[in-house]
Amino acid sequence: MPLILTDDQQMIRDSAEGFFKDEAPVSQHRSLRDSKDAAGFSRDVWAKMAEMGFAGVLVPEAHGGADMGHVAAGIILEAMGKNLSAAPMLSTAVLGATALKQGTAEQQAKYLPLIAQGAHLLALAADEAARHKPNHVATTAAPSGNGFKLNGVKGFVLDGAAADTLIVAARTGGDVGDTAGITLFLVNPKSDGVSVDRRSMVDSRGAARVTLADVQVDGADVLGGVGEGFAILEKMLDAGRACLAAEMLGVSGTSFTMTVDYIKQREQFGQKIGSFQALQHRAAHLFCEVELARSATLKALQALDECSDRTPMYVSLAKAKAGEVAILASNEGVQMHGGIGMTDEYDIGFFMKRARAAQETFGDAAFHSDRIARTLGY
Amino acid sequence: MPLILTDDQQMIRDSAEGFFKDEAPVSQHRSLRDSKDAAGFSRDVWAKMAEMGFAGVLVPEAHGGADMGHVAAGIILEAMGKNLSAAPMLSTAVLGATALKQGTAEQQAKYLPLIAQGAHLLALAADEAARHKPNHVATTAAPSGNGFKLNGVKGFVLDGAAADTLIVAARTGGDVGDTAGITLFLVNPKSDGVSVDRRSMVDSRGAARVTLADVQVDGADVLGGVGEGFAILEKMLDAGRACLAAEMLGVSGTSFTMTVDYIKQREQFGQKIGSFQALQHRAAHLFCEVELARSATLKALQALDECSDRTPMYVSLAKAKAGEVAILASNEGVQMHGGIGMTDEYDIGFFMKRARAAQETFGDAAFHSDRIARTLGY
Amino acid sequence: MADLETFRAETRAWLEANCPPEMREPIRDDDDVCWGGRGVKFKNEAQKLWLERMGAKGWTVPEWPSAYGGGGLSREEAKVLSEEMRRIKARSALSSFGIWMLGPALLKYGNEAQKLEHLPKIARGEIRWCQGYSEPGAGSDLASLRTSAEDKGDHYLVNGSKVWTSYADKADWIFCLVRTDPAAPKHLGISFLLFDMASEGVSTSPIKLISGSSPFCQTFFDNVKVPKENLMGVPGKGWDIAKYLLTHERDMIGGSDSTGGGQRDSVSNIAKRLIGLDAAILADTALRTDIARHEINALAFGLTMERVLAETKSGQGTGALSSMLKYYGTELNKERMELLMSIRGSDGLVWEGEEKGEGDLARSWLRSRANSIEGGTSEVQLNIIAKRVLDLPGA
Amino acid sequence: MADLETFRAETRAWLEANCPPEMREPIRDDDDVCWGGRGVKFKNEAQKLWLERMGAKGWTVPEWPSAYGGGGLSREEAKVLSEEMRRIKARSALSSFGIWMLGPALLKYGNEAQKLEHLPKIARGEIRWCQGYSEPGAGSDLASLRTSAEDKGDHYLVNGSKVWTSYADKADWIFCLVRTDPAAPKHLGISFLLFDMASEGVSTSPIKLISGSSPFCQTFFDNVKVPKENLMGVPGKGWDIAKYLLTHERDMIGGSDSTGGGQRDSVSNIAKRLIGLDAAILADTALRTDIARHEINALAFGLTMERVLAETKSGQGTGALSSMLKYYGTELNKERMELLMSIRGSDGLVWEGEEKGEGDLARSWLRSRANSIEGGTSEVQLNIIAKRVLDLPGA
Repeated sequence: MPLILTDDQQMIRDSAEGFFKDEAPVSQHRSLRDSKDAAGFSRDVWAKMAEMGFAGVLVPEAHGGADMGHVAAGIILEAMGKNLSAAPMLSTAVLGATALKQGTAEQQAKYLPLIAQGAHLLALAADEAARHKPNHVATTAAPSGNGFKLNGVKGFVLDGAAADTLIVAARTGGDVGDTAGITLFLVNPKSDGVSVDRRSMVDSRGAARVTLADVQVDGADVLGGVGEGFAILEKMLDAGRACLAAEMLGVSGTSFTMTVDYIKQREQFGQKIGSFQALQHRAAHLFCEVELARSATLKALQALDECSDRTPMYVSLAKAKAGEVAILASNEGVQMHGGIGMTDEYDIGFFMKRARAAQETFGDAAFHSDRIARTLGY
Repeated sequence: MPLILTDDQQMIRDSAEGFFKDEAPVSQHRSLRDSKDAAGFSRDVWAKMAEMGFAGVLVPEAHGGADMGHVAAGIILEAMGKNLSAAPMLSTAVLGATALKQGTAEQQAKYLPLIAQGAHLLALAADEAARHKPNHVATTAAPSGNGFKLNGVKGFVLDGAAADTLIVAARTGGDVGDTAGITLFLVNPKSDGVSVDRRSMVDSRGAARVTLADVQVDGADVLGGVGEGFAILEKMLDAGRACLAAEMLGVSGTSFTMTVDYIKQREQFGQKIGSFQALQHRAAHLFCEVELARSATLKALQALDECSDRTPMYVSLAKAKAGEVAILASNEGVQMHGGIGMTDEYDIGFFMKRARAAQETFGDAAFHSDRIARTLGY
Repeated sequence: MADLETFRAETRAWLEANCPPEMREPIRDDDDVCWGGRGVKFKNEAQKLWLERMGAKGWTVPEWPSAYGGGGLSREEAKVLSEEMRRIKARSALSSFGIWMLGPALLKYGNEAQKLEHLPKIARGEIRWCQGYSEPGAGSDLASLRTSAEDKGDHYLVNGSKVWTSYADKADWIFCLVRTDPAAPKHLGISFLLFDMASEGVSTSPIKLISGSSPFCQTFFDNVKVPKENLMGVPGKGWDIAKYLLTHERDMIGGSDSTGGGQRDSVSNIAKRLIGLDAAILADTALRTDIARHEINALAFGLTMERVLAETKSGQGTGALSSMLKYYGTELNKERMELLMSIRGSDGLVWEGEEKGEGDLARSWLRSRANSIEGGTSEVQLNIIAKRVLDLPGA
Repeated sequence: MADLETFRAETRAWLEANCPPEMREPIRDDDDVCWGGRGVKFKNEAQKLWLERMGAKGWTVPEWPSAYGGGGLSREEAKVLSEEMRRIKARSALSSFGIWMLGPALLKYGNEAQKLEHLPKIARGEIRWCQGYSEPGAGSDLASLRTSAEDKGDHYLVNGSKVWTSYADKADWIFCLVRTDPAAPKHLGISFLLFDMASEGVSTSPIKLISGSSPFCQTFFDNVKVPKENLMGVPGKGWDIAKYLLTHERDMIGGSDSTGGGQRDSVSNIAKRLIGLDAAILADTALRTDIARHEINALAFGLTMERVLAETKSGQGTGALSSMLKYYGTELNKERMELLMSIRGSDGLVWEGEEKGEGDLARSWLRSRANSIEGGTSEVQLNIIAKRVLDLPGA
């Protein structure tokens, strides 16, 4: 597959960019932040995203989805990153749909159409360590009745407060750190013993701490095989990481554009600061870095669509590169804006906050460079 | 001790800088290179250095030395670095004297006065791996007669071809990688079974591969305790590393000065290239880096003089920082000189070559940052 | 030297007798720091007593002449006082821009009447000062300021506004750069004016930062009448005073405030605690490498501060190094905060929470991004090094 | 498409019949590469035969018109030829600046007589060309060139010198930028001249680099008479041709020559072999981190080359990206060489030795430092990106 968007994908890009610019621009992010919105996103926008087919981007047509693939999902996330649009796209449309496609026929029939309609939200409750480490699962699932009893704490559950169903990784065997013995469960957050505490995060997105105390789940709520959840979890995470890379690419893109526009008009010492060579070289270097992040991200999304063997490596490449570039782009953005870049009144700071949060989500550049090195055998 | 040169040390600096500028300037390095000099240095200059007290800088006065300490040794090496002066200063005056000061009274009386007189050259034959790893000693010393029989290969022996005595690290016990069981031997390179092959190096300095095939040494030629050589070896290496940091500081200093001078006079597009802000910022940043390397180096040399417990950490700090800065300074030097910086006719390339060789000697920045991290417990 | 030992003994005895025990506790909260001023709210009686006693001796400003409310101590005596205070862990009795910034400038540029009027009140913490330098839109190009002070015979009429005025909403007086001669070239025509923030026509409004609320304000001047004797130094030569003070500020930001000292826990210690070791090395090799590289630079930078100080003391100073310390120190501090954010992972992203300290890291990280902007941007420091230290030609 | 399959079958058959087995071996030494020219020394009969056969068919320059000695193939046919050659691992029959640089410029800017005169000789490898652009002291400011071509009625009289002329000592002809109008502004008044290196008054002297001997020369012109019909394009408009060719050169340096392709062993594979693993990870964590960071950038850069190519083909190209590829590619290659030097440790420092290949690494490392200087420095590329891609204002 040539490393380029198809005509269809270019159309999706154009419509996604138009949609988020109109329906969920940065000003909406600001008002969600200021109102301390409990969900962290607008349900109205999410309903429109479902109408556009975005919620069902990875749901098969048979289940009412648009089935546009990962490149399309990434295009949507990039447009969201450009506008800092908040929506349960990652948690539900990417992670949720990827998970449920591995479910039983019953599970698929129950959940996938709802996902595509934007009528049901999911959240992945996997991470326990503050630094992402997907095999670090201490939450236990002990046999109980015709199912299991769950106990544990999940510290960082994206969109956890708004979710209708939690996808919980718990241990039915093995020790903390093992990949074998991890099982995924579909848990209703309203069940006895589940408490979901909204956490206020730097990027004002929805996240929660989920505590599971003797939560009884049915055998039918196991997703995939018992003890075999890690493979599904990795699949979910890789889809999520590639889409996060795309979102960070959007964050980089707007940070960069805002900054270049700013230094073109801002004057100091009687000159446009964009005429100072040191800033020009830094901007030009940043331009190159954003281009590299773009290539790596597109490759990862294509690899997911092609079910390539090298998907994990390309996904880590994209997450590592796009993450570093988003941090660089937003940092350079604030620095080149000078004092006003530090004020809450100005938008550039939001991009820095989102870049950092996205960097820490599902593994930062250190995690992914380690994963790449291991993949390449060193 | 305040982190500053004493009045005496400032005088040593002034006289060393004058001496090497006059007696061993870069042009001498060039002619030694062009003549493919076997020793890689001028014996005439070395004799004068002995007269100046430089050869005996670390030799006690009782043995005819100047006993000026490590800060002074570093000052001399920095002046050598500035002029790319080649002399067996590091191998004999620093490593050799440090080693022999740990010797028996007989060994001290035999060697130390000769070192101070510039009449006897030593070389450390320790490294076996291409990447410095002092505990990686596979050369064996098996009991034989009233002494030992040595077998092994030392790949990178500085000033090995000119040495009158080799200080050989060999294993009398333990396994490769152990620190215990390493013993140091004073070996006459003319002994049966020793072959010394001069190697042509990128910086045109003297280095040799030393092969030991059933070399018989006397018990009296053991330096320090049998199996306890590693502590002396570390002492030698730390003195050597700090002095190499000082030499690299000199390399950085001249690279930087040459480059700043060059961009002040060179014109392009109708302007001095030193007026381009991107180059100004890089030069200003480099200035700061050189200052940091200077502070770290002085601290390491003082720590050696004070026999501080934290000497290894400060030495590694100096070697790591001064090494990185020398690479940066010489690279920036070549880049800012442009095409002529790439020509053999121009001197800046020599500094780049020496910076790289000094970086690889006795542990590069990766080695020393690892050592610092271990010292700090992580 | 005997005198100095006598002084030490007396000082020790005085401190023992006069420093309240509460003032020997470490500073824990913002309100443990006393800034004085007309509207001062002491946290407790001890804080008030401590300020009064130290102010009465002039030991809030030990080296200022006693005629101006200072302690009249020699440099050596002041050092002894500082050592003795450190010995009993005595807090500073007064924090004040008047002490740190205006005072030294007043001593150098002020006339006798101004010194007698202002310095004692600064020393006793009676008047709290703020600094009016930056203006909206000026940024690094400070000298392009537009706040005007029109000569009206017996007074100046001040119009304009200032930005980034720390604690303007709490200050009693302001020292302020104004343009008294609009016709003069940019750097000339600037004067240094002192006036009461209670004057009619002065108003302030707080600035919210990306890290949350801040001490910074925007300050507005609408036909503020300032007596002409409030001009400090020579009219039109205010830029010289500004430059003198900027160097002070740079030293503070680069050297101490933002990079802190040895008392802070090291990045590697925090990483060890939070990430743990694996076979004796940090259980994340990429972070380990980045942390080691950072700590190498932080150690070398700390040693450089030590060396520059020692060189300055001994007169060997290479000069003009405050730009280096400001540039490198603030860049290092930003890097430190980035590393801490990486180490803390998702926990570092918390903005608000029930437990004390939650959100602190994220806010400190965001706040640190201003280090390389305030007090002269990193770019300006590099320009200064290039021009003044390296003597590179102008563009 | 049926035609293309016929062409493929015919091509395959012809290659099988005509490509000598020796020419299907990998290139091992410099003299395995054939540069043609009057003074050509073929390594063996096979090399000579291969050039003659390919030259006769015009397949050394498959897409050039057959009237000028080319193959006259369509783009698709040329692609088939290249695929079929790769299939049997056939070597390129001819390496030539005439093919890569002058040819395209001649086709675009030359007149009919010039095309008929020069292109067939390039195609058959009869004339070897060199490029006379840079001058001593000009550096990045190429347009400041001073070599003059004075109009003497029927000829130009050329005086001056060129530097960095690759293989000038082996070339038969030179294409050369000269100043024909000394009064015109800098970028005007430059013309593009072709002349014989055997002309009276031409001499060359080799340039030794820090990495050792090099193909570069300095070239001197002392009253060289050049017929006026040897001027290519419009007098005074030579700079347009130069810019056109520089973009070509930039693509070559950034894209392929210096960063190489997939056939090179990766840095991490070399590190694994030389340093080894410890508990499944490279036994040097700091190097491991740096290598991983480099490989991430190298992979992302490779993908970017792939994407830019795909975009250009499909007409989606964002344009003007050759500066990016030049800049990033050469910086990456320098970093690669630095890492390899670290990995090799003291063995990498060897300059000369008895064994074949000793000294190669050190020389390649040193040679790589020129990548970011030649063909437009990194600084110039960043300037170009800032101006042409980002549209930032001039200073």
